[in-house]
Amino acid sequence: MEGLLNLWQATGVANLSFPALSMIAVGCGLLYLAIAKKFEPLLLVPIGFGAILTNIPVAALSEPGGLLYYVYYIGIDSGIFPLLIFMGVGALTDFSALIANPRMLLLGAAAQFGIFATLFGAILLNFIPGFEFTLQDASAIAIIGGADGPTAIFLASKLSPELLGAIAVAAYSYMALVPIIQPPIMRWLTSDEERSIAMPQLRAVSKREKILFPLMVLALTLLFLPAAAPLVGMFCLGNLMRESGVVDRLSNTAQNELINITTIFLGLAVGSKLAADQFLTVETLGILVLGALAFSIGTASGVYMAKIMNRVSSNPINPLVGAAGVSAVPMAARVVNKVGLESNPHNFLLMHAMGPNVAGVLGSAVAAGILLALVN
Amino acid sequence: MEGLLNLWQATGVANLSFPALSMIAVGCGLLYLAIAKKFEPLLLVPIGFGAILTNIPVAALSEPGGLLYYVYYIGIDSGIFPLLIFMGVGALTDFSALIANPRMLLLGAAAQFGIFATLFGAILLNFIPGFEFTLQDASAIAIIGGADGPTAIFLASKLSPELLGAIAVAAYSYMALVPIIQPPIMRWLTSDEERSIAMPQLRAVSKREKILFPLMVLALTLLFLPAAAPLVGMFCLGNLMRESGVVDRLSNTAQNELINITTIFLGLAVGSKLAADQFLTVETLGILVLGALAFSIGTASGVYMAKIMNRVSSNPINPLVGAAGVSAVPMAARVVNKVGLESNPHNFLLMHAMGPNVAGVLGSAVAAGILLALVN
Amino acid sequence: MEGLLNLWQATGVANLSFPALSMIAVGCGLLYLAIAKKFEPLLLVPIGFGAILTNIPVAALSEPGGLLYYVYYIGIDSGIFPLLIFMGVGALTDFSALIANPRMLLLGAAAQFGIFATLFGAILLNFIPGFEFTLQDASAIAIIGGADGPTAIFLASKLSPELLGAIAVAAYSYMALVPIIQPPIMRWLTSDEERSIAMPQLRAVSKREKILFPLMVLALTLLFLPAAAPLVGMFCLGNLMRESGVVDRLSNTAQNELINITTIFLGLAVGSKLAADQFLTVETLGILVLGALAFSIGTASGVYMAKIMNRVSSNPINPLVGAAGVSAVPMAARVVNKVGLESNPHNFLLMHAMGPNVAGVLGSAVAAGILLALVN
Amino acid sequence: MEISELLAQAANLMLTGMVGVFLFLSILIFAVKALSKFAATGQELEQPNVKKPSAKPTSTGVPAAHIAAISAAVSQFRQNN
Amino acid sequence: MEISELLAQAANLMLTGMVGVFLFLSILIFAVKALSKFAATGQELEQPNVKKPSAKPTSTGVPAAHIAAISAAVSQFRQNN
Amino acid sequence: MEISELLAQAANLMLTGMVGVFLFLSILIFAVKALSKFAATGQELEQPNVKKPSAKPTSTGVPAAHIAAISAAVSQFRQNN
Ligand code: NA
Ligand code: NA
Ligand code: NA
Repeated sequence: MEGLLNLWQATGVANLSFPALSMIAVGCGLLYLAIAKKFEPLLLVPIGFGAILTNIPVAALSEPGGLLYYVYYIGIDSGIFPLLIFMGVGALTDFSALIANPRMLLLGAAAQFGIFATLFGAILLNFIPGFEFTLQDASAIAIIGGADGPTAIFLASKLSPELLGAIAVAAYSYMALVPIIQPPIMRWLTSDEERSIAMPQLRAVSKREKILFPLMVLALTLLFLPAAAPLVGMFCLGNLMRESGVVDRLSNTAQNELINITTIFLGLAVGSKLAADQFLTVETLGILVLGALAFSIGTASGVYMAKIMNRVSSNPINPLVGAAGVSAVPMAARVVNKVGLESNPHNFLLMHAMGPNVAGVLGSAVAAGILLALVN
Repeated sequence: MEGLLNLWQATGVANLSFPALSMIAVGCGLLYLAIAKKFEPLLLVPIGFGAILTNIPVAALSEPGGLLYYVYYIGIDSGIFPLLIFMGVGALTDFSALIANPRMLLLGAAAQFGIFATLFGAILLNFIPGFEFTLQDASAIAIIGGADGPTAIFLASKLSPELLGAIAVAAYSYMALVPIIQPPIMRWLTSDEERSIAMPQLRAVSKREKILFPLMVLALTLLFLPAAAPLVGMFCLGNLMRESGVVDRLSNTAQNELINITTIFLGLAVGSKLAADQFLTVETLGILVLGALAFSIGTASGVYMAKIMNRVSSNPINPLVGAAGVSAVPMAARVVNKVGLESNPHNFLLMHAMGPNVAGVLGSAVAAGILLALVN
Repeated sequence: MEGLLNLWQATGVANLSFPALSMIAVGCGLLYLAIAKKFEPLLLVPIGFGAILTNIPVAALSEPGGLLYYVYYIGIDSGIFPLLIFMGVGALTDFSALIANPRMLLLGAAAQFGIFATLFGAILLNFIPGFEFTLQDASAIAIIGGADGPTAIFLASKLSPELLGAIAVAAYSYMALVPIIQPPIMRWLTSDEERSIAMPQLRAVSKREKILFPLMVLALTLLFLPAAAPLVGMFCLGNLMRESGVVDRLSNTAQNELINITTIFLGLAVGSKLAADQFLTVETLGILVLGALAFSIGTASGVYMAKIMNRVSSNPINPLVGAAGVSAVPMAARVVNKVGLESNPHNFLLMHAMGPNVAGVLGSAVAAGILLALVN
Repeated sequence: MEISELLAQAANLMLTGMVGVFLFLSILIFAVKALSKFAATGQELEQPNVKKPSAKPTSTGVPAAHIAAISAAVSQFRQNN
Repeated sequence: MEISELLAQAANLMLTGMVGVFLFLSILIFAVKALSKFAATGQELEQPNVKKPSAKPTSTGVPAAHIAAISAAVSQFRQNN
Repeated sequence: MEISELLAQAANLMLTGMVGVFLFLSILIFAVKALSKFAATGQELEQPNVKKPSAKPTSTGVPAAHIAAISAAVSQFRQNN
């Protein structure tokens, strides 16, 4: 009997708290979105599961000696996992569309206004009692507007690790919601005529250009923004392995097994930061609101920039492609294509949107570097 | 000449001890069983090789700074490797047969009597001079009866790390010997008539059931046995990745590259615990005897439980399938099928035995959780 | 304005030093050789990129907390990465040609004279002011003559970590230059008649021999040179996994994903040792000269040994195959084949050269073991 | 500690453990049955034994020989039933 | 720290950040254009949208459905242009 | 330490090392020969140069070009002998 009593006292029922239960519900919600709604499942399945695991009472999976503790400290605290993901993403990215039309980089730059405006907004929130965001916190939150998971996780782990869970969840959730968030903004800011603009076909790009492109990006980073070197460097390494054509076995491994293994652990580690005491706070609410704001402003800035460029440029630019500047590769480019087809069923914008789309990845890595250089 | 003398003094011949040589012979024996007899080669090849490496004099591979030392402390002492294996096994497991016929869980429960009876037996051995097993030791030894390698390694690393080598070797050896150990017990406890019983075809199982099953197992673990959460949780994560259908690239990596890499290192690390001074003891002899006992009792309890269920149930149950409750997936289920065919050449029991077989995996994880909760 | 000033002060332009810039140029040079000239790209791409990354000012990627720092300390300082590469190479190596004609081992032994002569040469260099090589340094430099990347990295990390970058770069560069370095030496030391010698076809080798071969090599290492056990042991484990035929999934993973992942990180970590203050020294110049010397002496010794054997043996031996004894698998064997075809267009030496080629791998691992035993 | 005391603890553990295992897995039986009722509200059904096609069908962690044996058994099973 | 002071810093950061991002990416535009001129000195050209055949075409990190959608769009694009 | 002393040590190391390497590999020659005799007691023979079929034949750690070259050489070798 004593044994059964001891066993009872070791059960979860006897140790469950309401906050932990709420966070387990949040984890289940993420799993639901991932599995039933197919929202960024590659990340939300491990994050949601990690959220459940970390909130299981008694098991202490996120405390020293627990699996999630090790995974977090080895992979996130050190910055290693987001950098490996970035290397894999680099190996998966084709910059042809951007090299063929480099002006698209301006759209990737404009969309980063979502980040910096949100940074200001996060500090504004401090006027509301209960919010006390530092500049570090505000920067880490604002990077959600970069629409780039690994960049957000890397920056948050450096600037504001206690907000990492909420920031990562917001980033991936809004990336999944791109098809819902962006179209109304895009339609609101553009006329049907603008949305129908056809763009000239892209020129062919040589192998040499594709090999030298990542090296040039690295050179500029080295010269002008070395704080972005870890992120941009690993991204460029992945892309160079892809384009060089001489290390295909390394490139394939970076695109497949290595990124898969890292994704599982990264997701679990991010989920482990969804502990009740860290997530069930008024800050999380603020982060969710600010994240949505960041995405919206970024989309709008991209579209506006494209409208301006269309006016001053001789080559027509469909303003919709500006929305792809937030990155969220390749979802945002697909959304552009879809909204464009509504106005002109013969106008396929997908490849034209890939340029600003990958420019947005560089843009937010650059923005992260600036924040690291100035705020850290 | 002085150089050659120094070189001679650094040779193994000049430093070999008889115990180390015996353990190298044990390692060669494991390699022989693995390669020539195909006994669980995936584990016994790296374990056997690790046993040889760790006993090479002078090289000090298992001492601080040596490769096997790092592998053991990073992977086993932390519990990470068995948990990753369990995730992979979860991603490889199909629970359809169990969901279609959940009563089979009772067989998986009954077979765990092998564990708890052996625990008692290990303490009984203390009456023999030379044995001084603590409750921790006894629990770690008893888990061999769970017929589940990663569970045994995980529990032993927590409760009784100095016995880990012998326990892991016993567990994998007896799992390989299932086709030899189980059939006589199964035939002895059943009549030819019982062994000929045909079971009704299993119903179809929906995708939704298969997705929700791992989540439900996790929920029960959370509520009633959080000490089992690391093992059961990683198992359920693997199974959810498999069944959700939205993260196939993660599931494939967990089933293949990740489990392969982990298996190589896990095996080497287990082998590194086969050092002469730890293995060549009277305790090892006791562990080997108790392990065989545990397997036999588990098999018998499963069969008995199935006989009882057959009597009280309206649906016929072939008592042989109870033997599969010890897990040892999928070997035990195949043995059931083979023994069944001897009595009734038209009665294919394989799928019916898969239910208790995977139930046995859950059962021994639950038993491990109970031991962790009460003995640790 | 203040912000932009701060940002300027954080740029690379404001922090660049000439030495760092030179090392970045070295990194670009390695990338050029790898991509445009296809010189050992699997290693030189990550090494070259790592060299650039480590010399980026401000970013501090190789200082505590930086990615390259972690990768170096986890993988190279511990010796783990070269050992994993060696396991993979073992799983990729077919010893049939050597088992069929074991006398070829003498060629693999003779070619190691490149190592030991260079060791003497490195100490001789101390007469030139500016050089102060210890015996440890000299041994680590000399191992370049082994023409085996992981062996060189493993030994250098143990004996002379501050020279590791230059040693690894020299080793891989000269391995890539084998088709340029070796042929003149081979032609100079042999007559056209000797180069035309045809060798008898190799006998068939049984599966049992191939399985027992790695175990026998391990046994001899255990008995006579346990200091070589880490290197030889992991090599033999890989080869045993390959030949045993019972763990193909482990063997495939060791040959593919595991070696690829390790190669990326090993390369980056080696590159991280190409920091300006460590590489731009007169020692590096010495290392490059000694490395070329080591390769040349190794080639010559192999050829001479083959000439001697041809004279005393009843079976004809083409002296060219001696050059393959330096290892550099499979490049050196291909060079032998090519030079042989020039003298006798019907004489294919490739398979005959594979014997000394893989013997050279064993030979340099044995030499490394001797140096570890006597110099460490 | 006295062996007799250890034995008492081991006996207690044996009892508690078996009760715990049976309790846990019995609750799971009811949970699975409830799940099946819940899921029965109209979903596409799959055959329980049909393995879903996998990207790498040859490497499923269990020895290939076992898989071959299982497949053979399943196909025979279908022919005979 | 006073919120007003923080706000000033945030505004400054906003300005500096956007200027920095635009500067960096504008330099990149010129660099890419220079690169293209340099590379135009006779090299085999590839179609920008043609994916190079990969050893494992099905696992490219983006969901397969996306790839299918993109491929469909590309082929339609070609037919319509 | 004096250079001359270091030189003496290096010379000693050179001698010891070469003797050690030759001893080790010579013993291995005898061991392999013994092994071959032992193994000759009736086993299925394989051609020494026939690579066993691998699950992933294209990724064997050596550049594909090398493999192609080796394969070509081997097939030529067979035709010519
Ligand atoms: Na972005
Ligand atoms: Na079990
Ligand atoms: Na060598």
